[in-house]
Amino acid sequence: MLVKMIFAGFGGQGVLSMGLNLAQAAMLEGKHVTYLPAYGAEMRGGTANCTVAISDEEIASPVASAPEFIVAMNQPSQVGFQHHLQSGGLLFVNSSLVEAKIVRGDIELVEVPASRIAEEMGNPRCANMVMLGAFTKKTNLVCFATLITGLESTLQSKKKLLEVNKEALKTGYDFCGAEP
Amino acid sequence: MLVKMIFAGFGGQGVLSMGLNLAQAAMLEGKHVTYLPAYGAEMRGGTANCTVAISDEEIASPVASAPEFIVAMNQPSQVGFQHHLQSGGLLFVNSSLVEAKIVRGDIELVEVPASRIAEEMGNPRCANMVMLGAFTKKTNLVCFATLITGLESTLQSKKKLLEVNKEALKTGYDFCGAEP
Amino acid sequence: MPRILLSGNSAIGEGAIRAGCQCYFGYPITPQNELTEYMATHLSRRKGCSFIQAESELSAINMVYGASVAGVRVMTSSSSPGISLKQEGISYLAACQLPAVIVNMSRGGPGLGSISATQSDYFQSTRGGGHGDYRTIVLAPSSVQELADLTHRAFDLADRYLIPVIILGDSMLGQMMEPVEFHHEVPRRLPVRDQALRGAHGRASRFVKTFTSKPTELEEINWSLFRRYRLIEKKETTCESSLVDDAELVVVAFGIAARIAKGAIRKARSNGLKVGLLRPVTLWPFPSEQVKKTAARTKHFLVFEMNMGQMVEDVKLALDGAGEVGFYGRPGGVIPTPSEVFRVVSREYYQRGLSIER
Amino acid sequence: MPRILLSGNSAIGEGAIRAGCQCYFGYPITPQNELTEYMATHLSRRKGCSFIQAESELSAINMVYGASVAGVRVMTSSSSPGISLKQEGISYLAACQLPAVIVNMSRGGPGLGSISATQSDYFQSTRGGGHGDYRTIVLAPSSVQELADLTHRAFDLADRYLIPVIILGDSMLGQMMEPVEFHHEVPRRLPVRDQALRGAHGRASRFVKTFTSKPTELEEINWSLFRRYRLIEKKETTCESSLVDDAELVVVAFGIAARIAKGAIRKARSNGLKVGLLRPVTLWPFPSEQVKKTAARTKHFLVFEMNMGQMVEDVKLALDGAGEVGFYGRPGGVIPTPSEVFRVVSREYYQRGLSIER
Amino acid sequence: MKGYIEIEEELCKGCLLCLAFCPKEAIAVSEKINAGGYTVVSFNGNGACTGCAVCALVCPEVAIEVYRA
Amino acid sequence: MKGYIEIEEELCKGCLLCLAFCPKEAIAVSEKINAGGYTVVSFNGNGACTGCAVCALVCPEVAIEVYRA
Amino acid sequence: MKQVYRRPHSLKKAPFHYCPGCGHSIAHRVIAEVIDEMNLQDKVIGIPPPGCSVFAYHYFDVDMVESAHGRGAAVATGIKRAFPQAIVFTYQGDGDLAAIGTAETIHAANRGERITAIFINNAVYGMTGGQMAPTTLLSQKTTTTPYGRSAQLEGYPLKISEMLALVKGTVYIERTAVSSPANIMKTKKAVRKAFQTQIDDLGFSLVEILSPCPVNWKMAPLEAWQWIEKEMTKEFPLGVIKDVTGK
Amino acid sequence: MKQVYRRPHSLKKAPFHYCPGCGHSIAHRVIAEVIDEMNLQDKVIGIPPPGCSVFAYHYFDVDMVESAHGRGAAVATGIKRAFPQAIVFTYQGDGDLAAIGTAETIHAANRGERITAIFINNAVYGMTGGQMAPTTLLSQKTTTTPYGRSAQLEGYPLKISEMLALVKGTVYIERTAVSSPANIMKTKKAVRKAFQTQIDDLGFSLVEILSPCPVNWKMAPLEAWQWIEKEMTKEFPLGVIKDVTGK
Ligand SMILES: Cc1ncc(C[n+]2csc(CCOP(=O)(O)OP(=O)(O)O)c2C)c(N)n1
Ligand SMILES: Cc1ncc(C[n+]2csc(CCOP(=O)(O)OP(=O)(O)O)c2C)c(N)n1
Ligand code: SF4
Ligand code: SF4
Ligand code: SF4
Ligand code: SF4
Ligand code: SF4
Ligand code: SF4
Ligand SMILES: [Mg+2]
Ligand SMILES: [Mg+2]
Repeated sequence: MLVKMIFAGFGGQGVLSMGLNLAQAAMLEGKHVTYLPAYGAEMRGGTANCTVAISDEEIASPVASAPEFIVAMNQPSQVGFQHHLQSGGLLFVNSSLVEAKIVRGDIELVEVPASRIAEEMGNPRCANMVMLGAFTKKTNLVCFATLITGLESTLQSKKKLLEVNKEALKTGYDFCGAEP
Repeated sequence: MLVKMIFAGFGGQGVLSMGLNLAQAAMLEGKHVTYLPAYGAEMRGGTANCTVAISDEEIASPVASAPEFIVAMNQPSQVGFQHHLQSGGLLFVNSSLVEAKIVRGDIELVEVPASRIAEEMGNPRCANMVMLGAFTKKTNLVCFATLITGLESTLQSKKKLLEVNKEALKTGYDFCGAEP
Repeated sequence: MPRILLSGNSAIGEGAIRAGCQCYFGYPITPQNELTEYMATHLSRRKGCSFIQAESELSAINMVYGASVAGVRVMTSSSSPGISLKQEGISYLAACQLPAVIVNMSRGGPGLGSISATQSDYFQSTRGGGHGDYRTIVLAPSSVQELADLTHRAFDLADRYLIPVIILGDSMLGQMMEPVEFHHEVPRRLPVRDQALRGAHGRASRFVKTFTSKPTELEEINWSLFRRYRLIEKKETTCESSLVDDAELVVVAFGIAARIAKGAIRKARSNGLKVGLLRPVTLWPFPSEQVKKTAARTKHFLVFEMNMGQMVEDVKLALDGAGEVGFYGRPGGVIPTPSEVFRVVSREYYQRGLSIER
Repeated sequence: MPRILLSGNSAIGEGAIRAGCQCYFGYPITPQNELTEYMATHLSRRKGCSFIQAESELSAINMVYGASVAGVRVMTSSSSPGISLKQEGISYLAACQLPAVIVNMSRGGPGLGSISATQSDYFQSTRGGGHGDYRTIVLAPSSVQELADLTHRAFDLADRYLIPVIILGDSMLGQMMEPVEFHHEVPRRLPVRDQALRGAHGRASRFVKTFTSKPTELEEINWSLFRRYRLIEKKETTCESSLVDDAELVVVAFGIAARIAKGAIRKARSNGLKVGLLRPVTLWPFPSEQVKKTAARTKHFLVFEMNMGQMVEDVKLALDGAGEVGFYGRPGGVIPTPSEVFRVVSREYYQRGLSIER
Repeated sequence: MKGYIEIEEELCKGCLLCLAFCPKEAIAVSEKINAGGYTVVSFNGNGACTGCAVCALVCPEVAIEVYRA
Repeated sequence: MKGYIEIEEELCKGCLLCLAFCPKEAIAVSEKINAGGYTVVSFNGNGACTGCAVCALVCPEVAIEVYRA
Repeated sequence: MKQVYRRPHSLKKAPFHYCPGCGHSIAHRVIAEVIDEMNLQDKVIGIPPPGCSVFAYHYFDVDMVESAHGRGAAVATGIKRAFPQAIVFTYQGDGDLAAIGTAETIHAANRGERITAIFINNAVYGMTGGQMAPTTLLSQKTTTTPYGRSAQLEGYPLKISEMLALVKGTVYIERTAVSSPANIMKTKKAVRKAFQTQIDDLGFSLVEILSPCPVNWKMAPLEAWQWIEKEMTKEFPLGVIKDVTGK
Repeated sequence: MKQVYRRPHSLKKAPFHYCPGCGHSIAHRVIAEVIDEMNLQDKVIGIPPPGCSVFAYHYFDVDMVESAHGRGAAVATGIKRAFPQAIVFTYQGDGDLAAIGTAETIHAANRGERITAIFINNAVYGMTGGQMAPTTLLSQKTTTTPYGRSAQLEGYPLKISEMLALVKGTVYIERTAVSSPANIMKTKKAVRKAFQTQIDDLGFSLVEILSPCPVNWKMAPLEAWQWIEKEMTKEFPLGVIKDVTGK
C-alpha cells in the first residue's frame, strides 16, 4: 500500500522536520519511503512544505498530486492544499492558527490545537511535534515507539531538546487518543 | 581546366602577395579562383605559403595536394614542397637563394634569380614581383595586362610602390621571355 | 553500515568521499547546493583533501583539470546553466584524457529557467556540449541509493578509461531523501593515478596537452579516443529492463522519469496491458543493442522524457526503422504523475491495437 | 557592385555591415581574427555603431544579449573553444527569444586542438551545446559568396523568428579568398526591433526574463518556442541538391566538405558512376524531408564529414531505416582531397553493386 | 497631533525596524498575524507622532505612509 | 684573449641584440643565412672579448656560450 | 494633513518576496525614489542578475532585463552601446559582481562604460542559501564555511570597490550601508550621484551597499543592522572611495 | 678557459619558435636558470595557457600542462591543492591573465594560493596576430585598434599587478622588464624571489615582465627594447609593487 502525505506551514513552524521524522520512522520499520522538501524560489521565509510517501513496494514518484493526508499548520496551507486531498483523505489542521473551512464533503477534518498545546507546555516551538504525535496516533502509519527511537538517534547530542520533543509528541499522541 | 599552384618562401618574402595578385588577375579575367594562405602555428616569422587554384568551373577544394606549379622562394620550400608537385609540373625556384636540387625526373625546373634581379633594380623587396612576372610569362595563366590592372587597383593610393612593382613584374616577365 | 535517510545530493557527497575523492571544486547553484555544502563540511578539513568554493563554474572545472593532472580523484558539481559554462573545460578534460566526475543536478531551461526537475540536458551530456569530437560517459541514476552507487562507479570508470564521467541527475533526485546504504569504507590511502604530473622526480619530464599544428597528430588523438569509446560501448553499457519479456509495448525512460514510468506500468499491468520498461543507466554509451534486441519481440515503443524529446533520437537511431516510436514529454520542470503517464501509455496501447490480458 | 577578392572572414564582416549590423562584440581567436579586425576597421567608427573587443567570449555573448535586448542587429564571432564558452549565453538568447548572429569559424578539437578546418561542432550547433530544450538556426555556407549571402540571411532570420542564428564555417572558409559580390547597400537607417527595451517612454514598462518559480510557466515557454521551431522547419529548411535525379548513390555533405565531395562526384560521374549530392544549407532545421524523398529513388547514401560522424545521425533519423547509410570522416583538421573522397565513393559504389554507365 | 502614519498590514513582515527607530515610541507590536504569517506592528496613535517619517525610511516593505500637519 | 664565445648559428635569428650590447664590439653581422632564413651574426675573435657574457644574457635564442680565462 | 511619505512611482505595488528585514527591499525603494526624483522612469533600463533580487523586475516599474549570473556589466555594456540614451543600471549581489562577474565588472569599469552598478554586499550568497561570498568576513560561518572562513583556505574578504577605484574608467565609487536612517539617506545621495555621473557621460559609477541578510546571518533584523555597523564596516569602511566627477 | 655561460639544464635543446627578438625566449631562459639554481627541476609543474608561449612545454624540461585560455590560475590551484609539494607556476600573457583570466587570477591571488604567476606583458595579443591587450597603451595601434587605442571607446591600460597588490593573499609582486642586460638580471632575481615565496608557503607571488613583441609592434628588436624603456615603463613603472614576505 502506497500512502502519501503533505506537511505544510510557515517557514519557521518546523513542517520539514515533521516529515523527516516520520520518514525516518518509516525507514526504521523497513518500509519504502521518500521525503521531498518543496523548493520555493530559492528564498527563505514564507511558506514551506514537504511530501512523504510510505509504501511496501518501490515508490514511483515522490510527488503527491493527490495525497491521503495533509497537515496544514497555517491558514494559507489549508486553503492551498485542501483541494489536492484524495477523496476520503484526512486534513489535519493546527486549529490554534487555522480557522478550518472545509469546502469539500468527501474529506475528513482533524483539528489539533497544536500551537496552543505547545504554548501551554511552555514550548511554543514544539507545535510541530504535537501535531506529529496526533498525526501518528490517527494515521497509525508508524509505531509511536519507532518515532521516539528515530528522534533519539537524530537528537542524540541534544538531550534537552530531545526531552522536550518527546514530551510534545506524547502530548499530541494522547490528545488524539483522548478523543472519542 | 583546373590548375593549382603553391607559392612558398620566408615570412618576409612576399609570397602571399604573389598569390594574391595572381588570384586577382584570374578573377578579373572571369575565371573561378580560390586563394588559400597557409596558417602556421599562429606565429609570425618562419616560412609562409599560399595556394591558388584557377579554373573554368567551380573549384572543389582550395587545397593543392598535387599542384601543377610550385614557386619556391627559399631553400626549405624547395625541399619541402618538391615532392608534392604533379608529374609534369613546373618548379620555379628563386635561384639567387635556392640551390636547385631536383630529386625527381618527372618535373621541370625554372630557375629565376629573382632576388638578384630585384637587387640589381635597387628594390630587393621586389623579388616576389620579379618571380611573379616570370611565372606569368611561363605559365600563361593570366594576361600580363590583367596582372597590371589588378595591381593598379590594389595599389591605387601608393603610386610609388605601384611603379616599382610594375617594373619588377615586367623585368621578370621579360627575363623568362628572353630565354629560348 | 545501517541504512540512513539521505538526500540525493548528500548521497553523492558521501559516495564520492568513500570512493576516495580527494578534491572537490564547486560553485553554488540550486538545486545542488547541499552537495557543495556536504563537501564543505566533510571534505574541507579531511587530511590530504581539498574543498574550494570557486569563484565560478569555469574556475571550478579548471581546478578539476589541475587536480586530475596531478593524479587525484576529483569531482565538481553544478546544475544546467553552470554546466553550460563548464563545456570548454569538459572538452579539454576529454581531449587530454583526464578522469573527472562531473555532477549535473539539472533544472529547467533554457536560460535561467526554473529550479524544478527536467531532463533537458540529455543532448548536452551525450553529444558533447563542448566543441570537438568527444564523448563523456553519462550515468543516469533514478534513486538515492543508485546515486550513491553510481557515484562510486563514476570514479572507477573515469580512472579506468581516462575520461570525464557525468552523473546526470535532476533537482528532484538531489532534494529527495530515501534510505541509502553505502557499500564501501573511506579508503585509507588515497589513490594516485599513473601518468600524473607531480614533478619529474626520478623520470623524464613530461607534458599534457592537446594543441598541435599538425592536423594528422590531432586526427590520431581523435581516433585513439574513439577506439577507447568503442571499448567503453562494448564493456560498460548498462540498461535496466523490467517486464520486457512479454511486453507488447516497451516504454523507454531514464532517471526520475523511469521511476514515474514504473508506477504507470504497474498500473497498466494491473489493467492487463502488457507494458515493459527499458531504463538506460548509461546514457552514453546508449544501450542501442538492448533496444534493438527488444525490437525482435515487439515493434512498439514509447519514449517518455521530462523534456521536448532528446533521448528519443537515440532510441530511433538504435531501432533504425525497426520499431514504431512514440514520444511523450513534459519540459520546463513539470513533474508528470504515474497516472498521467499511465493514461498516455494506455492510449498508445489501445491506438496501436495491442492485446489485453484478461 | 563589382566582384572583389575577399576572404571568408572579411565577407562575413562586409555582409553583416550591409545587413545593418550595428554592434559587434568579439574576442580574438584563430581562425576568425580577420573578421574581428574587419569590424574594428569598418564598424568601430561608424555612426550609431559599436565595436568592442571584449575581455572574453563570455563577456562578448552577454554584450550581444544586451544589444539585442535594446533592439539592434548584433553579431559575435569566435571559433570552437570560444563558442563552448558562449553556450550559457546562447541558451539565454534562445530562452528570451532574442535575435543574434553568432559565427563559428570552427577548428580542430576537442581541447585546444588545432587551428585547421574541421566540422566537429555539428552536434554542439544543432543540438544546443547549452542547457535546456532549445534550437538555434544553423547555416552552413560552402563558399565565400555564400558566406556573404548567408550572413545577410542570418540577420533576417534572426529578426523574423526571434532566434539566435549560428553561421557554422571553418578555418578554411574563413581564410580562403574568392571573388564575391554583394547584393545589398549599407542601409541608411539602422533597424530597431519592436519589443526592444529602450526605456518605458510612452508605454508601460516591461521586462525580459526566463526565470520562474512556476514550472508550468516555463513549460509554456518551451512549447511556444517549439511551435516557432516547427514553423521554421516548415519555412526555412534549405538544401542544395545536385545530380540527384538519376543518382544511385547519394553523398550527403555540408560546408567545405560538400565542395570537396562535389569534386569527387565530378570525377565519379566522368567514370560513369551515378553519384549525386545533397548539401544541407540549414543544418538546423535539417532537410529531413529532402533526404527522405531521395530515398524513394535510391537507398544508397554516403555521408561525408570532416569529423567522427555527427550529421550522419540526422541522415539516419531522416531515413528511419529507409536507406543504407555509409560514413566517411576525417577529424582533427585533416582536409581530404576530392580524389580521396572519390576513392571512397567508388569503393562504396562497387561494394554496393550499383550500376555503371558506359 | 502633529503627524500620523498608516501601516499597510498585509505588507508588514514584522521586522520591527520601525518600532526600533521611531523616536516617539508611536509604534507597537500588535496581536495580529497577517496572511503571510507575520505578526504585524500597529500605530498607537497616542498623539506623540511628529510625522518625522523615520519609520517609513527604515521600513523594508514600504508598508508605511506618513502624514504631517 | 680573455674570453671568447661560441654562437650556434642555426639557433641565431639575427636579432642583433648581442651585437648592440657587446661592450667590446666583438660581434658582427655575417654574410651567412641559416636554414631558417636568418642572417646570422658571428664572433669576430679580435681578442677584445672579455667573456663578460652580456651577449649571452641578451640573446633570446640561447645561441651563445661564453668562455673566460 | 499632507502626505510626507508614500511609495515611489517607480516601484510597482507588489509585496516584496524578500525575507523580513532584508536590505534588498530598502535598496530597491531608495533607487526608485531617486528615479522618481530625477525623472528617469522612462529612460531607465535595469539589470538584475540571479540573486535574491532576480525578481526585481516585478518591483521596479521601469524596463528591465534578467542577465546571466555575473554578466550584468556585459549586458549593460551591450545595451548602452546599442542605445546610449538609456540610463542603465545593474543591480548585483556580491557573489554576482565580485565572484563570477569579476572580469566583466572590472573590464566594463576599465572601459569607462557609462553605466551604474548598484552592488549589494551582504557578505553571503543569499539566494542559494547562505554560502560564502567573496565579501564574507574572516571567521564568519556560512553553509560552505561551516567552520568559519579561514584566510588560509578560503582567502580574504575581497574589496572589489577599492580595486575598481584603481581602474581609470571609474569616476565615482562610494560605499554606503542600509543599517541606520542616516546611512539609508547617504545611500540615496550616493545612488543619485551615481546616476548623475552617468547622465553627465563621465564614466563608470558604482555604489556598494552593505546590506543585511538577517536570515542567513541568523540574526534579527535590528541585530543585523548592528552587525553591519560594528563588524562589516571594519572590513568595508563607508564613504566615498573615488570621486573624479569634478575633474 | 672555463665556460661561464651555457644553456640551463631545465631548458631542452630545442630551437624556439618565437620571432626574432621576442621577449618570451629570454623569460624562458631566465626561469630555467632559476629552476636550475634553486634545484627545482624535479618539483616544478609549469602551466602555459594559449598565447605565443603555448608550446613552452617543448622548451622547459619540467612537467608541464597546457591550460585553457585564461584559466592558468585555476589549473595551478587544482594542482597545488591536490599535490602541495609541487612548485607550480603559470606562464601567462597579458591577454590571458588580464583579460579572459581576470577572475581566476584575482581569486586565486585572494585565496593566497601558493603558486607563482609569470605574467608576460607585451601590450598585445601576440599569438592571434597583434590585437589589443588590456595592457595596450593609449594611442597604440593594434589590429583591433587600427586607429589607436582610445580611452573613450577601449578604456585604459589595465594595471592588474597594482590591483592584485590590494588583495591580501598576494605576498610578492614585482614588475620587471626584458629590455636591457640590467633589467634581465633584475627579472631573474624577481623570479627567484617569487619561487622562494612559494617554497616558504607564504602565498601568491607574481612577476610581471614587460616583454618585447617586435613583430606586432612593427619594430626592430633593439627598438622594441627602447620602446619598453621609454614608453611602456611610463605606464607600467618597474619595481617591487608589493613585498610582505618579511612579515
Ligand atoms: C551560472 C550560474 N551559476 C550559479 C547560479 C546560482 N546562483 C543564483 S544567484 C547566486 C548568487 C547569489 O549571491 P549574491 O550575488 O551575493 O546575491 P544575493 O542573493 O546575496 O543578493 C548563485 C550562485 C546561477 N543562477 N547561474
Ligand atoms: C577560449 C579561447 N579564446 C581565445 C583563444 C585564442 N587565443 C589564443 S592565445 C590568445 C591571447 C594571446 O595573447 P597573450 O595572452 O597576451 O599572449 P601572447 O601571445 O601575447 O604572449 C588568444 C585570444 C583561445 N585559444 N581560447
Ligand atoms: S513618523 Fe516618526 S514619530 Fe511618527 S511613527 Fe513614524 S517614526 Fe514615529
Ligand atoms: S518596518 Fe515595516 S515591515 Fe518592519 S515591522 Fe515596521 S511596518 Fe512592518
Ligand atoms: S662575452 Fe662580452 S665581450 Fe665577449 S662577445 Fe659577449 S658581450 Fe662581447
Ligand atoms: S642575440 Fe642571439 S639570436 Fe640575436 S643576433 Fe645575437 S646570437 Fe643571434
Ligand atoms: S536570503 Fe538574505 S538577502 Fe536574500 S531575501 Fe532573505 S534576507 Fe534578503
Ligand atoms: S608575435 Fe610577439 S610575442 Fe609572439 S613570438 Fe612573435 S615577437 Fe614574440
Ligand atoms: Mg550576496
Ligand atoms: Mg600578450
